[in-house]
Order: sequence, then structure tokens, then C-alpha cells
Amino acid sequence: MQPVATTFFFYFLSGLTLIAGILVITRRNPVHSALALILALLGQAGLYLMLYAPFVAGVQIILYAGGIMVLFLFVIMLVNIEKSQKEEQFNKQWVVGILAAVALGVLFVLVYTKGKSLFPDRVAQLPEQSNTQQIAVMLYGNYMFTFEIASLLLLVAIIGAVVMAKKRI
Amino acid sequence: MLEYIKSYLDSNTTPGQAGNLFWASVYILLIFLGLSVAVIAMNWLERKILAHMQVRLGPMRVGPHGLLQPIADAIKLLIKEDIMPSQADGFVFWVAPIVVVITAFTVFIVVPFGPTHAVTDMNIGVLFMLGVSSLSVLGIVTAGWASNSHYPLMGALRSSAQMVSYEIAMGLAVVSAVLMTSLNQTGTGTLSMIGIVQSQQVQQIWFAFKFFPLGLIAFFVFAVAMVAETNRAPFDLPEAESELTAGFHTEYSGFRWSLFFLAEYSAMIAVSSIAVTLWLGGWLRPFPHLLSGSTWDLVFSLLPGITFLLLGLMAFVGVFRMPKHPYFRVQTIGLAGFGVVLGLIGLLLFLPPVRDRIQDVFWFSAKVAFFMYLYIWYRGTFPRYRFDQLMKVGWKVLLPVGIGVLILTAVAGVLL
Amino acid sequence: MVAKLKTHYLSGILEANTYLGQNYMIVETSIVSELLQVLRDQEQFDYCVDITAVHYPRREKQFDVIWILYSFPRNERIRVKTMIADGETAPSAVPIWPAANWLEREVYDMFGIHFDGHPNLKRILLPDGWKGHPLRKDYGIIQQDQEWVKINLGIESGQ
Amino acid sequence: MTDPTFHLELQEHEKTFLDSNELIINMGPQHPATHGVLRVILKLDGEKVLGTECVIGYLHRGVEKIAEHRTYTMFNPYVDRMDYVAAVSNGLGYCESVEKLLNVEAPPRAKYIRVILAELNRLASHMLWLGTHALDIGAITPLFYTFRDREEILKIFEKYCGARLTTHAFRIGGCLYETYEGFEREVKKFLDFVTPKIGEYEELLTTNRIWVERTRGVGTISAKDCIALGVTGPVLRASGVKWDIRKAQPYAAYADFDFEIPIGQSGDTYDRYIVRMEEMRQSLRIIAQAIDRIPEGPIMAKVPKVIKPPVGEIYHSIEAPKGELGYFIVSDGSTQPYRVRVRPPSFVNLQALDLMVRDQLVADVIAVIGTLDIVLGEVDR
Repeated sequence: MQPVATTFFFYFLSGLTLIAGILVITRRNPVHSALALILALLGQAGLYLMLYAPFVAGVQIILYAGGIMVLFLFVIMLVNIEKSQKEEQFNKQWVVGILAAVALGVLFVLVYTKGKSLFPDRVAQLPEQSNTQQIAVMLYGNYMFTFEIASLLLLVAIIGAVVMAKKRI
Repeated sequence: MLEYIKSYLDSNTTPGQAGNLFWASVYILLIFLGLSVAVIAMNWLERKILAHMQVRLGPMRVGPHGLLQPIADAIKLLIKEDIMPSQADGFVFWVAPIVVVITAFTVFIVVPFGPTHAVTDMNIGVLFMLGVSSLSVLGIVTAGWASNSHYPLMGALRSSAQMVSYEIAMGLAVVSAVLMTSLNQTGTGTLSMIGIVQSQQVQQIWFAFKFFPLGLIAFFVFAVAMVAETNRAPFDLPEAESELTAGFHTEYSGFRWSLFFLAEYSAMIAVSSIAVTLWLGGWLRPFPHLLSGSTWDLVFSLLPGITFLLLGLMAFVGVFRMPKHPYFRVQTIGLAGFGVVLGLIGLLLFLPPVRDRIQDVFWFSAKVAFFMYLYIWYRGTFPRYRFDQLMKVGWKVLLPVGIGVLILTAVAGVLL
Repeated sequence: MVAKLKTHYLSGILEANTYLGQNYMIVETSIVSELLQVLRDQEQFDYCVDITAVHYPRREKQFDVIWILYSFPRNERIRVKTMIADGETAPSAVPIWPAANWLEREVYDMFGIHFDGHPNLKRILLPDGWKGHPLRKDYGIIQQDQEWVKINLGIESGQ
Repeated sequence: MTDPTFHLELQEHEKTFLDSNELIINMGPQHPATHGVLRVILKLDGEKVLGTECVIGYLHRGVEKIAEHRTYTMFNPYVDRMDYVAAVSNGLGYCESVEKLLNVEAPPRAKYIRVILAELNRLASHMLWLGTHALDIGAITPLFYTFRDREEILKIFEKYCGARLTTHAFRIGGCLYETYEGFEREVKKFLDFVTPKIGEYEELLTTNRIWVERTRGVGTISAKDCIALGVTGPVLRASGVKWDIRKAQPYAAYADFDFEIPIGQSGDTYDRYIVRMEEMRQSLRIIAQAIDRIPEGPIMAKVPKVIKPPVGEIYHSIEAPKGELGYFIVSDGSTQPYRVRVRPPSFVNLQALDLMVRDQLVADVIAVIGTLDIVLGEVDR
């Protein structure tokens, strides 16, 4: 399936993600920023699709937008936010903010100029195996051990959460 | 133009995949129209069937046997004033129903009505479907929060907790079905919906009956999770009238409320079409291989025509039993006209070229219609689960069973 | 049974006989709560059917407070009556039978008789701010607490 | 009119109780699931109910005050308005109390008619209870089945005494109207019609897993608490106490019918459901026996035109569908009663709500209110 108007979609999606990202931090109302974050994540999923990684895009939608963001909204709603809305948003540390931004910019420029070889020069092509298989082979093939460790880590996290909430049940 | 259409009709790839956007948009339009007609029909059907289950007649006044009732409802909802609570969060209040409707409709991109009749055939079809259905939770949560009053918030929290927990059970059931696709010796497994149905065709068995008990158990797990996912029947706690008034869409009215209403029905149709694709062999006609042979093919191909003729007949029976009072004259004519239309469609379906093309779409929608009837039947008979029981069923019953079925299917796949 | 009680409380029981097959006792207010306790414990009158009052404006002890009791084991009913004057308080039966809670609240609501020992003596049927006790004989049948009606319902008067 | 000074019994000794997410919900007088105008103030911790307080009196019409300004016969129709669902048994209780005061005995035929109508009324009341109770818990269909069958009973009432709900069927001293021609045939036809129908309700609910799960173990109350709280009727019998006034102190020809008293074991909502369903069947048995053995003869005892009972007071109670309905009448010899005190079963049963609902969930409060089968007309009088 030859791609259709890729440049337009690329700029549209990345622009969308950028704007949503800015919205996240500038919104006063936490629910609005959570929605903006969801928009950003969906934009990212679109970009993954552009890179012929549908499985990753699917997982991104399910896990991030569908799962984690719902829990974000849960927490935002349970904690009443009237109080936090009243407080002054930007405290005085904008000086530190500027410095951090400058350092980050320098870092980007360095990486871009020095690590030319890192970036693939050609446009992503349709891989022969379907994306799901690639990931499956990678995940269960040579990175099997790390995958198990990660799942163990998650298990510990869940048990921790249950113990913390135990006193209330 | 004609041969362009003809060339398309017998091409073997879905329009989306073939890349021509024109046909894809035609399909999207078709699905959108088909869906709204289905929602309107469902509205009428639900009220009538539920009524007859409860020893009453259901809507009879608007049009013959209440046939125009859904249209009257639609107009009422459009005209009714669309109020917004005073301190409600305007933007979010406006976005929520849109999110819910979009997610309810995007699922249909992937749903295969026939080997080539699907908007596109993504190779991650099932995953895309699961992802989009999990997005609808967002709409509900934000809707509940935006109307900033006490009860909708509680309703929204409850329904989102319910949907999140039943999504997992649904996912597990779906994975075990997908696992079955790859276990035939010929090809590797596939996530794409059309691929799944084709592998059922190749393996000559519907997944519901594969590895005998396992397929069925996975099917039941999905069927239960499906009902809970759409907040229907025994799991309709968020809209429990007796406690939380009307749940997350209490503050909505007029058009916005009808969006939620539309989204709920299309979500129901979407989820049952997924069940049909995964377990009941999407567009395959029943017993494709037991009763194979041309005679059986002919019989099965005549069935669509026969059903429409039957419907027309029922309409005519209604006409004869209509009381003779002049007040009912308009209604009798209307009903007779409706009967004639149905009869014509039935006859049309007997024409050979139309007959074999309509085959798979008909079988697919017949199975989905069966699920719709089940939804209504549940609503008629089951009382409502309490919230903690609902969670208990979700986590302590469906989840372990789902995981168990998954493991057993894998083992069975390797061994058999 | 009445004889046994009589020997014990000699002066307390003013009168005990039956009328139309229903036996009742008229008792001194002072020993009423003790008698009720005895009736429940020894005589197994474990079910307090009803507590009510009757208003006799002409008598100097204006109110009759009546306890209607029933015993499951003996399938027998008895009525214990005591006479109290206006303003006097009657002993509360809540510690003996929890059923008495709302019954006494209603008697207080309708007659204004205070029951000491009642955990939450408050009006039960009429709104809290209501003045006057309707079931007293001097309370007119169409009389209303105008002031309450004006404040809460904002209308001139209910009639 | 929110009265800020409302007082929750548990407030004084559980002061340190109000931690962070304490929630006081007002299940208001116009809530769909309260049977009439009952306001329950719920103190919740999340979903769990910590305590309730019932605010009643919205439907208080001062029946007892009116009684003191009406003659005995004039007060009769007022009695039907109290428990408007079981109006016939109210009338039966009142007429029998006054007859006892007058020391008059209703003729046997009148007694049989009274028993038939009272049992029909018990059936209608239980059917209404089942319909609304199932609806509260979410099952929509039983409501329509029960109301279709209840319609048949109301037709019989309408034919006999002219009214469907507040029937004013009896007079002091017996019944005013002779049974209309074809009464026995119609009641028999009704009996055959209803018996399979009760099977239908049971088919729909008794083995319905979700129904069992929503009612088993909900709102349990032990026999001891029932007696202490003065709870009577099916609620008491479901807790295992085998006590029914029709058997313990028979009145109006109940002595010559044989029927059992169904009792439950654990006193939870499911047992109350089973007890009431069984009671419906027993009522059918009684009606069948009464119809077969209805004697001929006069239907009105010799009662003076103007009723002036001798000075004195009596307490007489009958087994209304909701529990023990008692009348304490004081007469001062004049034509108007000096004091009429009505002992309403719903009022006393409602008192047990707080105990039954403690540590249950919000959804169960609705189920328990339903299973107590209270009618606010009777609670507020």
C-alpha cells in the first residue's frame, strides 16, 4: 500500500503533538491538560503508524490513551481541584526554567550535528515481516530475560499498591 | 464508470488496502448510514420486544405499530433545548459526547462485512479495535466530570472503573481467539479481522467450537465482558435509576444526550460484530462444510430473500388485523406500503447476481442481530448487579477464567 | 399473674381487672418503669406492641400513658396505664424495648409528654420547629402553627 | 425545607468519627425508590452505610385527630386512606374493633366475606410489593406481570364494593352489600388464573442468580432484634418467629380454615421474598376453602342506627399484609370516639431500617426499603 501524502500527514501529526504538549503545561485546569496530553499521545501513535509500526501504535493507544490517562483522570477527579486552581501557577523560578531550556537546546544541536550516522538517511520502508512479528521475535527472542525482569518489577509495584491501600479495605 | 465499479466489485482486496480513497470513503458513508438505520431500528425493536416480553404492547400510537416512533424520538431530541449546567466546564462538556461517538464509530473501520467489504484490512485489526474501545472510557469520565454535580461524577467513576476492569477480561478472550488462528499448520496467526475469518474458513470450524470447551468458554467470557463494556443489562449500574439517577449523562439533554444514546447503540453493534467475527465466523454461512454441495448453497443463498418476504408478510398480517376505524386508515396504508417495500427487497434478493453478493453481508448482520436480541433479552430478565458484585465478577471470575482459557488454548494448540 | 404482682407492689397497682376480655392495670407512675422491667423479664412480655396516650383535660392528672404489651410464649396481651399531669415526665421504655423509641417520639410529638431516658426525644411526624401538640383536646382541629407556615412555606396560612 | 438541626442518633458518641471522605447523602422525599414520601439521610463512608435517619411526616394528615370529630360510622372511610395498598384490612380491623366495643358479633356469612376480601387484599398487596421491590433491584419484567394479575383482584373489588383501591368494603356489624351474583364463580375463575402466575414470578426470580446474589444476606435481622424492635408480619416470620395473629388470636372466621404460616431461617431479604411468595399461596388456599364453605344467612348484625358504644376502651389487632395492625379505641359513651390510636405495622417496621442497613452498601438500602414493604400513608397517618 503506497503511502499517501506523507509529508502533509507528518507535519500535521508532529504539529499536533507539539501544540498539545504546550497546551499540557499552559492549561490552568488539570482536566484540560490531561485531555491535551491524550491528544499528544494520539499524535505520537499516528507518527508510529507513519513508521510502519502499527502494533506499537495500537499498544500506544491501548496502554497510554486508554489505560494510564483514564487513571490520571480518575485521580484528578477524586482529588478536588478547586483549591489548586486558585493558586498562582507560575512561581518565581522562571530563571531556572530559561537556563534548562538553553542547555536542552545546545544538547539537541550537538546530537544533530555529531551523531549524523545515527539517523537513518532513507525514508522508512515497508518491512518484509509484519510489525507484530518483528516485535514478537525481538521481545521473546533475544530480550526474553529483560522482559521477565520488567514483568517482575511491575508485579512488585502492583503488590505495593495493594498493601498501601490495604488499610482502607 | 460502470466497469470501474465492476472492476472494483470483484477485486479481492479491501478498498482501504487498495489505497483508493474514493471507495474507502464510499464504504465509510455506507457504514455510517447503515449504522444509523440500525440504531433507529434497534430503538424501535428494543422498545417493542421488551414490551412484548412484559405483557404490554410498546409504542403503538406513532405510525402503524409505532414504526415512526424512533423518527419521532430523533426529532424530539433534535428540537429539545440543549442545556448546560451553570458552572459546568464548557469545553470538556462539549468534547465528551464527541469523543464517545467518534470512538464508537471508528471501530467499524476494521469490521469485515465480507471478504472484501471492510473499509480497510489493518494487519493489527483486533488490536486497533481494543484500543479504540478503551478510548470511549475517556469520553464517559470527562462527561461525568464536566457536569460538575455530585451524582454524574459518581456515575462516571463507577462506569469507567467497570469498563476498565472488563476490558482486560475482553482482551484475554480476544487473545485466546487470535491464538486459535495461528494454530493451523498452514499459516502463522494474524490479527487482521479478515484474516481471522479466513482462517476459520480454512480450518473449517468456527472458533467458538474449536478445541471444544475452550472456544466456547472464551466466547462466553467475551459475551459477558461485552455486555459490561457497553454498560448494558445486568451491568447497567452507572445508569441505575434507583440510586444515582441517570449516571454520567444526567446533565445532558437534547442533541448531546442523543449522541450518547447513538454511541451506546453503535458500541453495542460494534462489540457484537467483533464477537461474531472472532468466534462465529464473520460472514461464513452456518455449517459451510457439513452441508456443503450446490443444493445447500442454493438453499442458503435463498434465505436472505425469504427473510425479507417473511417480514413483508408480517407487515401484511398487521394490516389485516388493523381495526377498521377510519382513524387507522392512514396507518393501514402506511403499513401496507412498508410491507410492499419489504416484499420488493425480498424479491430483489432472489436475483442471482445480487443473491450471491449479498450472502456474506446478510449472514454477518443476521448473527449481529442475534446478539442484539440477546441484549434486549438480558434487559428484560436480569436484575442489576450491585457495584461490588459487578467488580467481583469482573476481577475474580472473568479474569482468571480468561487467563485459564488462554493458557489451555496455547497448550491445546501445541499438542493438537 | 396479677395476684403475684399485687403482693409485690401492694400500693403501686391502683386497679387491675379485665374489660371485654382484655386485662389492664393502672399503675403509679413512680413504679411504672420497674414494673415494665419485671413484666418483660419475669412475665415474658417481650414485645411492646404500642405506647400511646389519651388526654383528659378535666382531670387534674391530665394524661393517660398506655403501654400495650404482648408475650409470645404466653400468647397474651396486657395494657399498663399510668396517669401523669401536664408537664410531668413519664419514664421511657427504650432501655427495655428498643421498639419504644419512635413510639415515644410520636407521643411526645402529639401530646408533649416528655420521656426521660429517651436517647433522641424529638418530633417525628411534625416539622421540628412546629409549636403546639395537635392531639391535645384543646388544640383545634383546623388550627395550624401560623408562624411556622409563614416562615417555611411563605404563605399567609394553610387554610 | 432542610432543617439544619436534624439529629443523627450516632452523633454524640461517635464524635471522632468524621474522617476525610465522610459523606452525608440525602435520599430525598421524592427519590424514585422510596415508596411514597420518605426521606432517608444516609451517612456514608464511600459506598458503605454507617448510619441512617428517617425523616417522615410528609404525608401526615392527622387521622387520629379527625377521628375525635367524626362519629364511628363516618370515620370508617378515613381508615382506608391510611394503608392505601391494603385498604380492606384497615377497614376490617376498624370494624372489628368497634364491634368488640359494642360487644356485637358479625354473622358467619359476613365473616366469610370479610376473610375472602381480606385475603384477596393481602394477595394484591404482596403482588404490588413484589413488582416494586423487583423494580428497585433492577428486574423490570415482574412489575408488569404482577400488575396484570393485581388488576383481576381490583376488578372483583370494584364489582363488589364499587371502589378499586380505597374500598370501604365493610360496615360496623358486618357487610353492607350482599355478594353480587356470580361472585363465587368469578373468585374461583380468579383462583385458577393466578395459581400458575405465581409460579411464573418464582420462575423469573427465585433461581435467578443475580436476584439471589442481590438479596441473599442483605438486610439480615435476627429474631431477637425483630421482637425487641416490635417488627411484625412477613419480616418477623422471615427471621424464624412462627407468629401470625390469624393463628395466634384468630378473628373473623380464620379459626375454621387450615393454612400454614411460612417462616424463613436467616431473616435476610431472600427469606422475606420466599415467605411472602409462600404467603400468597396460603392466601389462595384460604380463599378456596372460604368460597367452598361460605354459609347462607344474614350479612348484617343487629346494630343500632346511631352507634353509641358504652364507656370503656379496647385494643384489637389483625394481621395486615404488612404486619400487626392494631386499633386502640377509647369511647366516652358519645357517638364520637374519644380517642382512636392506630398501631401501624409499617411505622414500627421502618424503625428497624437503621439496624438492617448498618454496614451495607447504598444499593442495599433501596433493597431493604423495598423488602420492608412500607407504605408511607400508614407510616405518617
